[in-house]
Parts: sequence; structure tokens; C-alpha cells
Amino acid sequence: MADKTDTMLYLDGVSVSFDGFRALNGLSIIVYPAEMLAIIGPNGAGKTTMMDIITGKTRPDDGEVLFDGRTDLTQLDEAAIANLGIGRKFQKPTVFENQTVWDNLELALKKPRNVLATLFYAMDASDRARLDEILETVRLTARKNDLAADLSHGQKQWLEIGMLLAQDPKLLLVDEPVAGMTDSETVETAKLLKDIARTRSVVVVEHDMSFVRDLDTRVMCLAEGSVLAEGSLDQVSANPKVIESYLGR
Amino acid sequence: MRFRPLQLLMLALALACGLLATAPSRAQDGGADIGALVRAMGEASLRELQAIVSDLAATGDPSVTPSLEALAAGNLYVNDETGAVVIMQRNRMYDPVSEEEIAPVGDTDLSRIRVNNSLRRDIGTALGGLTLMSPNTATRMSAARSMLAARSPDNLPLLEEAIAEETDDAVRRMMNAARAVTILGMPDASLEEKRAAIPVVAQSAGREAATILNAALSTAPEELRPSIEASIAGIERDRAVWGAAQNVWFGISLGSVLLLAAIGLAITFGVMGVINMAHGEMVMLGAYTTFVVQEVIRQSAPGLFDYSLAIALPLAFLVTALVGICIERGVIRLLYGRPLETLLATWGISLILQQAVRSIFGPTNKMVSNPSWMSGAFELGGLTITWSRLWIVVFAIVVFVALLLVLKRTALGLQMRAVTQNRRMASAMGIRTPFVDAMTFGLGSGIAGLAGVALSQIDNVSPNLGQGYIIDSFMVVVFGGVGNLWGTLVGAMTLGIANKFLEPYAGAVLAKILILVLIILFIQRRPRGLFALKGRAVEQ
Amino acid sequence: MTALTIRAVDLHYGAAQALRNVTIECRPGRITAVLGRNGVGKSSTLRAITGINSVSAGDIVFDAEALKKSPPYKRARMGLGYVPQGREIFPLLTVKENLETGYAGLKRADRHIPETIFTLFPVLKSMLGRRGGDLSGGQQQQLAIGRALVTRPKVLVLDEPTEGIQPSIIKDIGRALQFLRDDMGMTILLVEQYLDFCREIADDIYVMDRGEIQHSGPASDLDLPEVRRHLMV
Amino acid sequence: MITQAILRALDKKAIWLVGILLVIAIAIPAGNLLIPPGQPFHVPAYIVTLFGKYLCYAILALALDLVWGYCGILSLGHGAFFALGGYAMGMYLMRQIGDRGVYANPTLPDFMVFLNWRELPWYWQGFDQFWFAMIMVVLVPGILAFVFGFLAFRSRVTGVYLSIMTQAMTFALLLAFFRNDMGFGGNNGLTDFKEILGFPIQAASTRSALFAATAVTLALSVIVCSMIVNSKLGKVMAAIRDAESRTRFLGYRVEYVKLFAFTVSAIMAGIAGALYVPQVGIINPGEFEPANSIEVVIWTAVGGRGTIVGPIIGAVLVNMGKSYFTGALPDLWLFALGGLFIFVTIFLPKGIVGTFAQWWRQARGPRRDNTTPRDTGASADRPLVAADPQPKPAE
Amino acid sequence: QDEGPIKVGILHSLSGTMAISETTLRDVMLMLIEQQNAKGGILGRQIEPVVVDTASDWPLAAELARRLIEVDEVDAVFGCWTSVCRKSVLPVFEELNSLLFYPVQYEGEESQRNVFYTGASPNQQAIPAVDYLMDEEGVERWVLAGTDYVYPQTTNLILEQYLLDAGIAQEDILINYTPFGHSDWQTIVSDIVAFGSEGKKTAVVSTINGDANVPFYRELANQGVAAEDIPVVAFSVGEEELSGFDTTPLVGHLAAWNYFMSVDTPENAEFIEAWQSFIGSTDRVTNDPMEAHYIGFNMWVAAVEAAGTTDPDAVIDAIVGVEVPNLTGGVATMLPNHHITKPVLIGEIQDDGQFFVVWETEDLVPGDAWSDFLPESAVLEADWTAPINCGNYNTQTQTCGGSTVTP
Ligand SMILES: Nc1ncnc2c1ncn2[C@@H]1O[C@H](COP(=O)(O)OP(=O)(O)OP(=O)(O)O)[C@@H](O)[C@H]1O
Ligand SMILES: Nc1ncnc2c1ncn2[C@@H]1O[C@H](COP(=O)(O)OP(=O)(O)OP(=O)(O)O)[C@@H](O)[C@H]1O
Ligand SMILES: NC(N)=O
Ligand SMILES: [Mg+2]
Ligand SMILES: [Mg+2]
Repeated sequence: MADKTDTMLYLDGVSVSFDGFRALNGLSIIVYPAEMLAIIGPNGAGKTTMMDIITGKTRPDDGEVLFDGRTDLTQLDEAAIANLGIGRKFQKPTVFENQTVWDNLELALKKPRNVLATLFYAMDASDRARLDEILETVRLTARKNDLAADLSHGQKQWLEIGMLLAQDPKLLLVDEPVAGMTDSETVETAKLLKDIARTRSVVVVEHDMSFVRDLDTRVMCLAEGSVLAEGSLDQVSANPKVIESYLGR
Repeated sequence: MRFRPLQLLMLALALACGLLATAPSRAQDGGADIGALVRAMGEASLRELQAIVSDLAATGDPSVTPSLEALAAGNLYVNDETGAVVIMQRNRMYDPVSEEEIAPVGDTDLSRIRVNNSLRRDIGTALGGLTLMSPNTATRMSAARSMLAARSPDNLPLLEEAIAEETDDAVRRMMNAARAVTILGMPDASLEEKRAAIPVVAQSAGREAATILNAALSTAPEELRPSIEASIAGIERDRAVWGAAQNVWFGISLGSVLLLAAIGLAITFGVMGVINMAHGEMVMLGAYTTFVVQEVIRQSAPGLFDYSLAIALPLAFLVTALVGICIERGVIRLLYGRPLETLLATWGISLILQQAVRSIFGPTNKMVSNPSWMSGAFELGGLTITWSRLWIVVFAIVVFVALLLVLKRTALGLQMRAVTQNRRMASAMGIRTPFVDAMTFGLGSGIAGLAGVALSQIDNVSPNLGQGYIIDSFMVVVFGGVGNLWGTLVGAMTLGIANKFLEPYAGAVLAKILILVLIILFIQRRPRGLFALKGRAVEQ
Repeated sequence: MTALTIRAVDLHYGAAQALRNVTIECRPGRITAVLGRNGVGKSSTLRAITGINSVSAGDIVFDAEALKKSPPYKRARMGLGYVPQGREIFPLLTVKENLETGYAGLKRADRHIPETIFTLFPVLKSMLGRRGGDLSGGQQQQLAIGRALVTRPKVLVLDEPTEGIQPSIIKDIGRALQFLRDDMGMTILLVEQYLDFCREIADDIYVMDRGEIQHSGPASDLDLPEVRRHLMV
Repeated sequence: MITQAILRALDKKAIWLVGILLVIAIAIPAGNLLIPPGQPFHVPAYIVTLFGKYLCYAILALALDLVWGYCGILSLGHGAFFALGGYAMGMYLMRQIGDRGVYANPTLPDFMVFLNWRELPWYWQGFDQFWFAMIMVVLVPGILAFVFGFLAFRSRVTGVYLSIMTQAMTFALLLAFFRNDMGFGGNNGLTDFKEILGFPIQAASTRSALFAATAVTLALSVIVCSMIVNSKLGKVMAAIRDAESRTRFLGYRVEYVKLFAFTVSAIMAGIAGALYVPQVGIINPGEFEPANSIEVVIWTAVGGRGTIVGPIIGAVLVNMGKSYFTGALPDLWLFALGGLFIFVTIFLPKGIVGTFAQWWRQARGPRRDNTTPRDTGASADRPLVAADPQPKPAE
Repeated sequence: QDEGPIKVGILHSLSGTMAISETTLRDVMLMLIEQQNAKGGILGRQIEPVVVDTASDWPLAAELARRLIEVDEVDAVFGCWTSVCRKSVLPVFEELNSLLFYPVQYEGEESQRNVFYTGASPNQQAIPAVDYLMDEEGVERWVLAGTDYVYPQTTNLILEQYLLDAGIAQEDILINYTPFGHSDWQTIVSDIVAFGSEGKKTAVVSTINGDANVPFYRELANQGVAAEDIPVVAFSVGEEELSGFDTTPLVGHLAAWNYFMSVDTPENAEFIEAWQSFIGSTDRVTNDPMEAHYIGFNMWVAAVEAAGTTDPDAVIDAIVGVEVPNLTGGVATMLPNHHITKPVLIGEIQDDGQFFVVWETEDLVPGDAWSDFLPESAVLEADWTAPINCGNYNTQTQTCGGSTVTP
């Protein structure tokens, strides 16, 4: 495949199967620095599984997964991968339900993660300002002292996006960010992500076509564990195979 | 009270017979009056009894058999007033010599004539000679066995006579063994006879064969040595194989006990997620139910005793299931969604149940007996398999299969699993969650009760019964993988067999410690047990 | 005549009030949609209907019977089907077993899985033996809808059923809901953020904001500016 | 940085608690030694020993709460660390006996003499030195916890699997210490102590000093725990408790955090055991009994887990109850105790402290409760398929 | 001060693992106190029992002992079963100078001024039993099977030395230990059978503790180990343990004690009668530790009467030499070493769960605090009378070891 150097994320020939079911089948993807990639594809195509592999949750049976053109992610565990600068928003919102919105963000905030550093960590004014800013962005300022468990589904989605921002990663993996959001929120989210993608690499998975259109970026359609089509949204959505298996008539 | 009119006479007799005994006599009318001897037993001390027994044996008269058998079995009684000696069996009296039934004479006090070990041994030997020709196969068998143990050259003619008459194969084999063993030990037996005896001994003298052959080796003539040595080597080989087989069997049987103890927990803990510290007490309640059933049977229908377990099983299930349902409705119900609290509450329940049983039944052991089909053992090749263990293995498997079917094949089983995975959603699907919860806990408890019936057959029935099994049970369930019934089965068997293979080398204490350490290390390899569930489903 | 009426319902989470005086009427054989921004109380309303959350005031009347405090399983047995937000699949049960949980309230003769479910969601048929928790998000959503249909509900309540589902299947779901309404006479209550979808299939709409119903009317009202305002950030 | 962390630890509640403990540390011994018997404020020796014991249990419960209440690691084997600390202290006290043992053997403890031991085993060397013994009080439980934790947390053994493994650990130690061959006095354990640091162990003044030392140690433990849980590390621990794998995806090394908490907690438990032994006069393998460790869990739950005061109150109250009832109702006290556990679980789900705190907060107005975990199920329950994250609706 | 009742502490486990054995001892103490009160009490004062539950928790036992003495101000305590219980309360009795009567057979190697050992020491149980088997049954091979704790370990150590001295070869002695509450005896019983089938007459000496005995005997019965072939003599199995199962297959196995319920004496008949009517059941049995409490209590009563006070020092002085009848037709004397004289009885198990006495010592055997078969303790002697007044007096150096010096 193409040159690995200068890539932010490099997947080549990645396969994985579960009890004989091949969820990923020779998947190859490249994401460059400061680039956004939107991934679409039928339910069960392997999009979430791909993210699981990048973040160390699942080990591939086969294939190469490189970060920053050199770090082999298959050899690292979740924490190490996260510390390289890969952040993830899960498809099903997962936040720390028994902690406040503020604490959720504080935990995510980019700071040394080791035991002693966290034991003696004291938040300073700039950290506080950063969190306030994020709270504004995700519109949860009013609820910063509430437990995350008390948020509605959509609010949890926003909180998770906020946590992703607080982590300040080099590569963002965003799994279905606008599920359960209103149309106007969807538009906001697209803007936010585009903004981020100016300096970071972002991989977004979504089924909401209008959102993908708003992202206005390279689109890739996965199906049955490998790439079905790639290009601009118009190119991809004109592809009969994509229409057949994904968009429907 | 201590005055014994017959004492002098007996002493004289004893001396006389002691003399007689040195020259074996098979005279039918050997002087002493059997009736008088038997009657003398009524007042005799242990030492005197010993003399009387050898006198009776020396008569060679088969009519002494009933009284000697009764004496050994503890069925010989003396009438405190008249001094008459009688046999008592199932509340009926017989004359010890004529074996005729005697009408009970009013309600006079009978006291049992007591025997001790060495006396019983003497009686056994004496009866051996007398009963070798008995019409009863079992009697002949035990006679042959005691001949084998006695190894006395004096018995040889008797044995040969008996072998010639014997019709039963097994008994003949035993007699042949006894004969061969005797010959092998005789310095004056011919070489040919000895040579022929070696394989007979090797094959049928049981565990002692190697010892007997080893003993023979030291005195055997040069020509016989290779053949004896070969036989010994063969026996050792067999023993090693059977030794391993025996460990496997012991392991399986220990495994079944663990399985039984753990399987109810596999429901209440494995399926429902209740850290059920009262599980052991459910087992205990099952055992106490067995006790009560046996007690009632003993009082009112002794004839049904062999069915006591069959009656106890459903009752124990019902009783413990009911208690389980009460616990679920009363306490556990309020704790769904916070499984760890169940540890605290069920610990409290366990204290209360233990103390309640202690208050009702007392703190001491309760008597639970084995029905006849649960007692004793049989030989299978080189293995001694006890019936109680065999039935427990069978029972454990039956319970396991039944439970598996309930969980996997019935609507209730599906609902149980659904409810414990997501109670709210199950309810929204129309599943009556309170009912299913109660049934699930009841089922787990009921099965613990069934285990109690089985365990009452091999262990103490005391308020502490459950405490002895609770740690092992949790260990089995966790080792096998929580929520997986097959895991519980394989876990129990693995731990049982591993334990039994370690025990001969390390001793029981170290074996147990080693098993615990191995479990801890094993869990490092498989953090979710032997049969861990994998995949996304688990992580949610 | 209504199949399901929620009348003046209040609902509290501890001290916080999530629903205020909410009234919704679902007419038989129609699709009623509830719309609103995140956290306005849509899911809370549905959970009040299914009995998962208990209301602090007001009535819920189903099939002319007041539900009072009856537990969720009684409501389900009366014919209320529920597709929750977040799927709530039984993770360790297989797809088949997940579907079979719907048998609980059915007569023995009805205990089979309607073929329509597999025509609607063919992927389920090919994955009957897979554990529910192993499915992808969208597959789980399809399973959740299928599972509710197994109970043969009279009223079907769906909480954002299109979330995480690929466009072609969203279209199928829309068609299916219309089929259920038109051919089976089912009453459907739908919470949805996806306006185009609502516009296409809903008959009546309710718009919520901060725990209150702000607007109700026919689906065509969706394009009214005041409705739009409630849906904006 | 460190002072800042300590200052943060001393929030209002902690200051009060530490203050009360320090007052107790002075007042009770003074009441025992200075006020003559018969005077109204005289504290009988019996009470001093008894409360000394309770405070040791309180340290143990606090140690458990650090891992369980705050980090979601339900240890059913904390008694093992307590006992190991106790044994280390017991070995020192044994060596202090010197030739005053019944066989007057200057080096060998009595039980070794009559079981025909010829010389002191290597692992008994050095225990005649107080400083060495004190290092062992910290090191032995600490190293065991570190090794056990390192293996278990690295392999991601969690939830009940971990709990049952800790139980297996203490059970194995129980069996091992029962063996006379281990050289720790078999089931009789270590006893017949005479002196500690040259002071006669039964003297009232020694007792009072031990009591004061225990109270001060408890105060220090409160400060340490409070410092940990009020720091960001405390939030990470809570995050691990509630969603372990999510914490990993944020880049935290869950295994190290757990290992830190577990080891610190084991050391606290070991120190508690070391203070306990001279006060009760015996250490025997019974302390390794799994039931003892479960009781610690229960004290913590009764008092209120996930709070600092809770385990202390729980340990003292439950043990006071046990002391009282075993004498007052010898035949019925298990009913009372069992009933208490059930009552607390059902009616005081957050334990005594948690529930009162909630009432207090509610009485003062509807503010959010964010000190105690809402879902008491926490992450230790995660493998239990029953874990149902939402509060149960009324049915 | 001499007003009101005299208080007596009863310190037994009524819950936990030891409740099974100890509850009976609490009951028998209550009975004895009731009887004494019916006779007018002591020194004209009634006796009031103070019962506590040590819950099989030994630090708790120490705490409760302290409470009995300090708070309830009892004048004597009857209690404990296990050695570890005794060891844990011992410092308390020493510190507060009170009296403990300990009723259970134990490993010896102890004599404390405040404690009276009314159970057997090894020379009053184990050694006579081994003598019996050697002499009467001609046993040549020995299995010493015990629970892995101090009492069996010490007893077996003593027995092993004794057997070796008697000319038994080392390979004819098999020592085996099992954990507390061991319930799977298959391997061990089959090992015993194998060990016993090598031609020499074999016996098992069992120091298996309490709970583990029922499964052990059941396994023996099921594997068909008959007493005629391999007799088992036990030191911890009494009538109470046997009441848990059907003893028919075990007839002939032995136990060595200082008392059996079946002993036919008027005192015993009276005792049994009183016990069964006190407890309200004719099914309840009596056993050796109960007799020990009976003796201990009567000795204490006699000593208090003799001293004219319950003051511990006076009682300790008065009690040495006190003689009271035991239940087997003899007399128990309190020795200067605070142990007592006892007959040794060997009984065979009968099918009714009782023992049939097959042998007994001609004379009473004085309890030996320090075994003569352990090298270090052979030179020690306990004597709590003047001038020695020492629990561990070294007869060679003629000094009193340790700190247990004259007060
Ligand atoms: N542990 C597993 N065991 C079996 N099958 C699995 C497992 N994990 C994933 N799968 C299967 O792998 C396929 C890919 O799943 P994945 O979650 O990656 O899909 P997706 O593209 O994210 O779909 P969606 O859009 O619905 O979220 C699915 O068919 C799923 O059922
Ligand atoms: N279990 C709960 N405890 C406390 N508050 C809750 C709980 N569930 C929801 N809430 C609060 O109640 C309000 C309504 O929530 P609800 O889930 O009904 O919103 P929603 O309209 O469904 O939003 P979304 O579109 O995000 O799903 C929200 O503010 C939420 O924070
Ligand atoms: N003293 C005993 N038997 O422990
Ligand atoms: Mg996905
Ligand atoms: Mg919602």
C-alpha cells in the first residue's frame, strides 16, 4: 500500500473474526494529519470493530495498524494507545455515571496520568478556564454539578464529546456522534468537528447523511469488513453497490 | 453380685479345652455339654467368654453356630432373672442351641452379652471352620475369608474338603486363595504345590498378595524365586494402574460432592448474581429435612427406612425452595440493582438460620443413617467403590442434567436469564419479574436442599454443615466461570481430581493449600474462569 | 376514542421534576410522534407509559383502563410493546432467545416469531444463534424493534428507533410502521429526532420543551415556525 | 505540592474526625491512669483494652473502605494482611520473652521447644529488634498485596473473581499457618507475651500507651485516606470503580492505580494488626478465617462505604454490639446481629453514615449528592450479569 | 462484700464451629450450679451463673474473660474447649488473678497457677491406649492420624517417641494430618487399608478433631474397615460425636477416655438421670468433658468451703489435695501441678452409640503437666505448693523457669 510515513493512522489488511464470523476482512485505511475521514456503511459492516482495533480493545488476527507512521498499535494496550493521543467517543455513550459532569471532564483533561501525578494534582486557573470553555461548547454549563447519570441520552452524547475535547488528542475517533440529536444540534456538531479537523485527524462514523454532507470531507463506505467505496459523498452515494447495500431506494 | 457359681467349673473347662485344642479334634460328641457352655456365657466376663468360645469351637458341632453368630452380632441376651441365654432378633426370641422360637416370658429384663474385638476375632476364626460348609453362600464366603486371614495349616484338610463340595465360583476362588496362601506359608509343602499356588495367590489374595509373596520369597527355594518375583512385579504394575484409577474415582466422587454443593449456588450466584452467603445453610436445611424424615420413619414406619432418602429428596427440595422463596420475597427482592448488598443481607440470614437450627434441633450432631443400598462397597477390578459415593456421583449428574434442561429448554429458564440480565426490560417484555425472581431463587435453594440430602449421607448433620462447603462452592463456581453451568461441572471435577492426585504426595493439608494457590494462578491466565464468556456481550 | 391517553402527568426524579402536566392522546390506528430537544422529557414520558418510572400525578389510560400503578409486565401483557432508547438487548441471550422473551404474555398458540420480523430485518434471521450483546449497534436496534413486535402489541411505543440504523433500513422501518398502522390497525407512539422521518410517517405530533407539551397538532404542523423554534438549540 | 495535598485532605469532616480521635487518644488513657477507680470519670482498664481493639478494627475497616468503597475492589481477604501484620508483631513479642518462657530457652519460643525444633528458623531472625519487626509489619502485608495485586490487576482479574481469589488467598494462609511445620505456633498461634519495648505488656500504663498509639494511628490513617480520596487520584479510583474499561480508554493505568490503593490499604491493615496483637495478647490463624474478612466488609457496609467516617463507626458499633450481646443474650445474639445486617441493608442502603448524610442534605435543601456512590453496585459487580445500573422502579 | 450470690463465669462457645461440643458444657455447668444451689449453695450463699458466648472467636474469648472477671466480678470461670481458647484467656486470668477450670483433654506442656486442668493430659489417655493395643491386640504397625493442629501434633510426637522406645520400627509408623473439618476421607482410609494389609497387625490412633470424625467413621464403615482387622482408637470421639450416625458398622472400634456414659456406678446413674431430666430428653448422652466439669466444679466448691472464702489465692492454696468422687467409682484428687488423678478407660463402640469398657487402669493415673517423652520437658515439674510454687520447675537446675515465678 501507500507510503506509511506522514500518515496519522495507517491500517493495512486488517482482519478479525469472532467465532468464525469475519467482522473485518482485509481492511485498509489511511488518515493523514489534520484530515477528516467520514465512514459510512451498513449496520454490522465493522466500523465499531475497526475502532476497537485502533484503540486496543480488540486484537486483530492479521494486518498492520500504525499510528503516526511508526507506532504499532497492536502491541499496545488501551491506556498506552490513549496516551499516544488517540481519543474515542463510543457509539453507546459511556461516561462516569457516579461523578459530576465537571469531574468527568476533569478526568479527561490532558494531564499526566500516572499515580503520583494524579495524587498530587491541583487544578489551576487555566485548567478551570479550559473546562468552562468546553462546558459552554457542549452546552452543559448549567449541569456541571449534576451527576452524569442524571443526564438524558443526548446530553450524555454531548458530555462524551466534551471529554474527547478535554483529552486534546491527535486523532479523534468519533462513533455516531449525532445519534439522538436534533437537526440543529447535528449542524452544530458538524461545525465543531470541522473546526477540530483543521489541526487534528478525525475519523467519524455516522449514518446521518445530512450530517455527513455537512462535514464535506472524504467519505469511505465499509461493507462486510472491507472498503466498498471511497471518494466524495456524491461519488460514494452514487455508487450502485452503496445504494444497494446501504442507502436503499 | 459378682459371685459366679460357674466360675470354677469354667476355669476347669477352659484348661481342659486348652489341652484339647492342641490336638485338633472333630469329635461330634466332645464331652462338654453345649447347652451348659452357652448358658455359662450369660454371666461370663470377657476373658471367660473367650474360653467358652474356644470350647464351643472345639466341639466341632455345627449346632454351636447360631449362638456364636448371635454373640458376635450382639444378638445374644441373658435373662437377668433366670440366667437363661437367648437369641433376640427383630423382637423375637430363639433358643440359642435348638434355634426354636421361644415365647416371651412376661416382661423380664434381658441384657445383652457384650463382646469385644478380640472375642469377635476368635468367633470369626471359630465360625470359619464351622461354617465352611454352610448352605448360605455369604456365610461360606466370609468363612473362606477368615481362613484366608488365618493361614493356618490346620485348616487345609477342611478347606480341601470344602473346595471339592463348593458350587459357587466366587466362593471357590476365595477358598482356593486361602488354600494357596496357606500352602505357600507351609515349610513342608512340596515344590510343585507351591509353584501351583503362586499364581493363585497373585490373582486372588487381594491387597495382601504382594506381602504374602514377599514373605514367601525369603523362605522359598531357589527354583521358585523367579516365578515369585515375576508375580510380585506383576502385582506392583497392576497396583500402579489401579492406584491411578482409584485416584480418578476418588477425584470424581469428591468432584460430585463439590458439584452438588456448588450447583445451587450456580443459580443463585451464577445466574442471579446474588452473593448468597446463606447457600450453605440451605444445604444444611436439606440435611436436617433428611434427619426429620428418618426420625419420623424410625418412629412410625421402620420398614420404610430404605426409602427414607426417596422421601426426603422431594421434601428437602420443597422445604428449602420455600425458605428460599421467603428469603427472596422478604429480603433479596429489595436489593436488586445492588448485588453487593446481598452479601451483607444473606450473611445476616445465614447467621439467623444457623442459630435457628441450633435453637430448634440443638447444637449437636443429628443422627442420619445410610439406607442399606447406600452402605458398604463393592470391588471393581482393583477398585473398592463405596455405594454411597457411587450414588452421590449418579445423583450429582442427574441433578446437573435436570438443571441444564430447565435453564436451556424451558420458558422459565429463558425468563430467568432474561430477568437477571435486564430486569426492567424483561418486565417491559411482559415477564412477571417478581414471580420469576422468586422461582429462580427458590430453584437454587431447592437444589441446595437436594445437595443437603446427599451430604447428610457422608458428613455431619450439624448447624455448621453449610459453613464447611460455602468457600469450596464459591471457589468452584468462580473457577468454572460465573454464569456457566458447564463451567461449574468441569470446575468441580477438575478440583476434585486434582486434589485427589495431589493428596497422596502432599498430604491432605498441603494438597488443599496447593489447590488454592493453583486456582489463584489459574485465574491470572483466565480472569473469568475456565469457561469464560467472551466478546462484547460480556463487557456491557 | 383513544387507544392510549396520558393525562396531566407529572414525573419527578428525586426532587427534580422532569414532566409537568403532560397530556398526550394516541388515537387508534395512527402514528403519533413526540418531538423535542435533548433532555426535554421525551423518554421520561415513554417510561411513564410503560410503567418503568412511576408518575407523581396524572393518569395513564390504556384501552379504556386506568393503569394506575400496575407494573410494566402487566402493561406489556395488556398489549403495550416497547422499544427503548439505547436498545436494552439482553446481552447474553442469543438473538433467538431475545425474541422469545416476548412469548411471556402470549397464548401458547401464538408462541412463534412472526415472519414479518425477518422480512423487515433479514440480518436477524442470519444471526439467530449469535449473542445479542455481540451484535453491532444498528443490529441491536433492529433486534429491539423485532423483539417488541413478537409480543403482538396493540400499541407500540418506540423511543428513537432510527438511532444508529443505516438509511436503507430506516426507510424499511418507516414502511413497516405504516404497514402496521394501515394493515394491522396498530396504534403507534413514536419519539423521534429525525424530522424527515416523522414528516413522512407521522399523523399527529406533540412537541415538548422543558418537561411540558408546547404544541400539538397534525404532522403538517412540523413546518410551523413556532414548532421549529422549540426544536432549535 | 505535598503540603497542598495534605491541606486538601483536611476538609471540615476530616479535621473534626482527627480532632476527636486525638482527644480520645489523650482522654481515655488519662481517665484510666489519673482518675482513681470509683471516681465518676474513671475509665476501667477493661474499657481501654476493649476500645483499643475496636480502634484496630476501625483502621482495618478504613483500609478496606479505601479499596472497596473508593476503588471498587471488594477484598474478602483483608483479614490476611491484618493477621500478617499481627504475626510480625507477635514474633517480636515472642522474641522479647527471651528465657522467661516455660522451658527457659533463650532463643526458641516455647512451642518450638516442645515440638523439638533445634534452632530458630531463618525467617525468625531479626525479629528480636523492634525496628526490624516494624519494618516487617509494613513490608510483609505490603509485599504480599503488591505481588498478589500485581498479578491479579495486570491480568485484569476483577469483580467477584478477584473477591473470591482474595478469599482463596486468606484461606490458603489459614491452612498454612495452622500447620505446626510452618513455625508460627500452629493453631495456638503466638501468645504468652511479656514485654513490649521493655514495658510489661499487662501494665495499665502500657495498655494506655497502646491505646493512644492506636487512636493516633487511626487519625493518621484518616488523613492518608482523606488525602487520597480527595485528590484527583480519588476521582480516578471512583472512575475505575464505576467504569473500569472507560478509564483505560482515557489513558489511565488502571492496574497501577489499583495496585497503589491495594498496597496502601494492605499496609494499613498490617499496622492495625500489629497494634491489635499486644492489646489482645494473642495472634492465631483464626484471624485468617475468611469469615473474619467478610465481617470487615460488613462493618464497612454497616457504617457506610465510600465515606471516611462510615467504616470507623461501623467497626466500633458492630463490635460493641457483638461484645454486648455475646454476654447479654448468649443464645439469641446471632438473631440480633443477623437481623441488624438485614435491617441495615434494607433500610439504610448507604450505611449509617451515608443515610444520615443524605437525610441531612435533604433537610437542608435539595442539593446533589456527589460524595457517596449512587449505585452501590459499582464495578466490582460488573461480572454479575444482574448488575442493573438504574435504581429499581417501584413494582 | 460477702453479701449476695457468688458468681461463676461460664465461658463456652455457643455459636460458631465449637458450639457443637461446648454448648453441652454450658448446660452441664448450669445443672451443677442449680444442684448446688438446691443444696444450699456455698458458704450459705447462692451461686449465680454468668453465661457468655465466645462464638469460637479467641480474641473475643479473652475479651469476655476480662469482662467476666472485671465487670461481672465472677469468682471462678469454667470454660474453653480448644487449647487456643485457653491460651488466649490465660494471660487475663494471670493478670487479674482469677480461676479457670479447663475440662478438655489437651496436649499438656503447661501448668499455670490460675488454671485447673480437669481434662486428661497425654499420659492419662494416649499412652495407656497405645499400651492396650500393643499388649492386648498385639498391634505392630501404627497409623497416627490427626487433625493438623497442636494437640494432635504434640500427642503424636509423644506417641511416636513412645513407640520407637518400645521397639517399633520407624517404617511401621505412618503419621497423617488433615485440615480441620476435613470431610473427604477416601484417600486416607484407603491408605490406611493399604498400610494395614501388609501382614502386620495394624491399628489407627486417631486424634482427629470433632467435626471431621463423622465423615471419617462413615468412610471407614463404607470401605469395610472392621475393628477386628484394623482397630481405630480415638481420643476425641465420645458419646456426643457418635450420636451423629449409625454405629453398627463400627462396632469394636475404640476410644480412650477417663469416663464413659456406660460405666455402671451409682454416681454415674444419678448423674445421667439428673442430666437427662435437666435437659429434658432421655436421648441426650453424657461424655468425658462433662465429667471433668463435674469434678472441677465439686473441687472448687470443696476448696471454697475449706478456705471459707472465694478469694482466689485462698482457693488456689486450698484446692491442692482436694478429693472428690469421680463418676466412675473412684476419687479425683487435685494435684500440686493443677492436674487431677483419673482412671483411664478403653471402650469399644457399640451399635447403640455407647462404649463398652474393655480395659481400665488398675490405679488412678496422675495427670502429668510435662511429658516425660519430650526431651526438653522431661526435666520439668509443676508444683504450685510451697516451697516450689512454680509451673515449670527445672529439676536439674532446680530453678523455676520463665516469669511464672512465685507471686
Ligand atoms: N464478539 C463478537 N462475537 C460475534 N460477532 C461479533 C462480535 N463483535 C462484533 N461482531 C459482529 O461483527 C460485525 C461488525 O460489528 P460492528 O459493531 O463493528 O459493526 P458496525 O459497523 O459498527 O455497525 P453499526 O453501524 O450497526 O454500529 C457485526 O455483524 C457483529 O454482529
Ligand atoms: N434516572 C434519572 N435520574 C435523574 N434525572 C434524570 C434521569 N433520567 C433523566 N433525567 C433527567 O430528566 C430530564 C428528561 O430526560 P429524558 O431522558 O426524558 O430526556 P429526552 O427528552 O428523552 O432526551 P434525549 O433526546 O436526550 O433522549 C433530563 O433533564 C434528564 O437529565
Ligand atoms: N485441647 C484440645 N483438644 O484442643
Ligand atoms: Mg457501530
Ligand atoms: Mg430520550
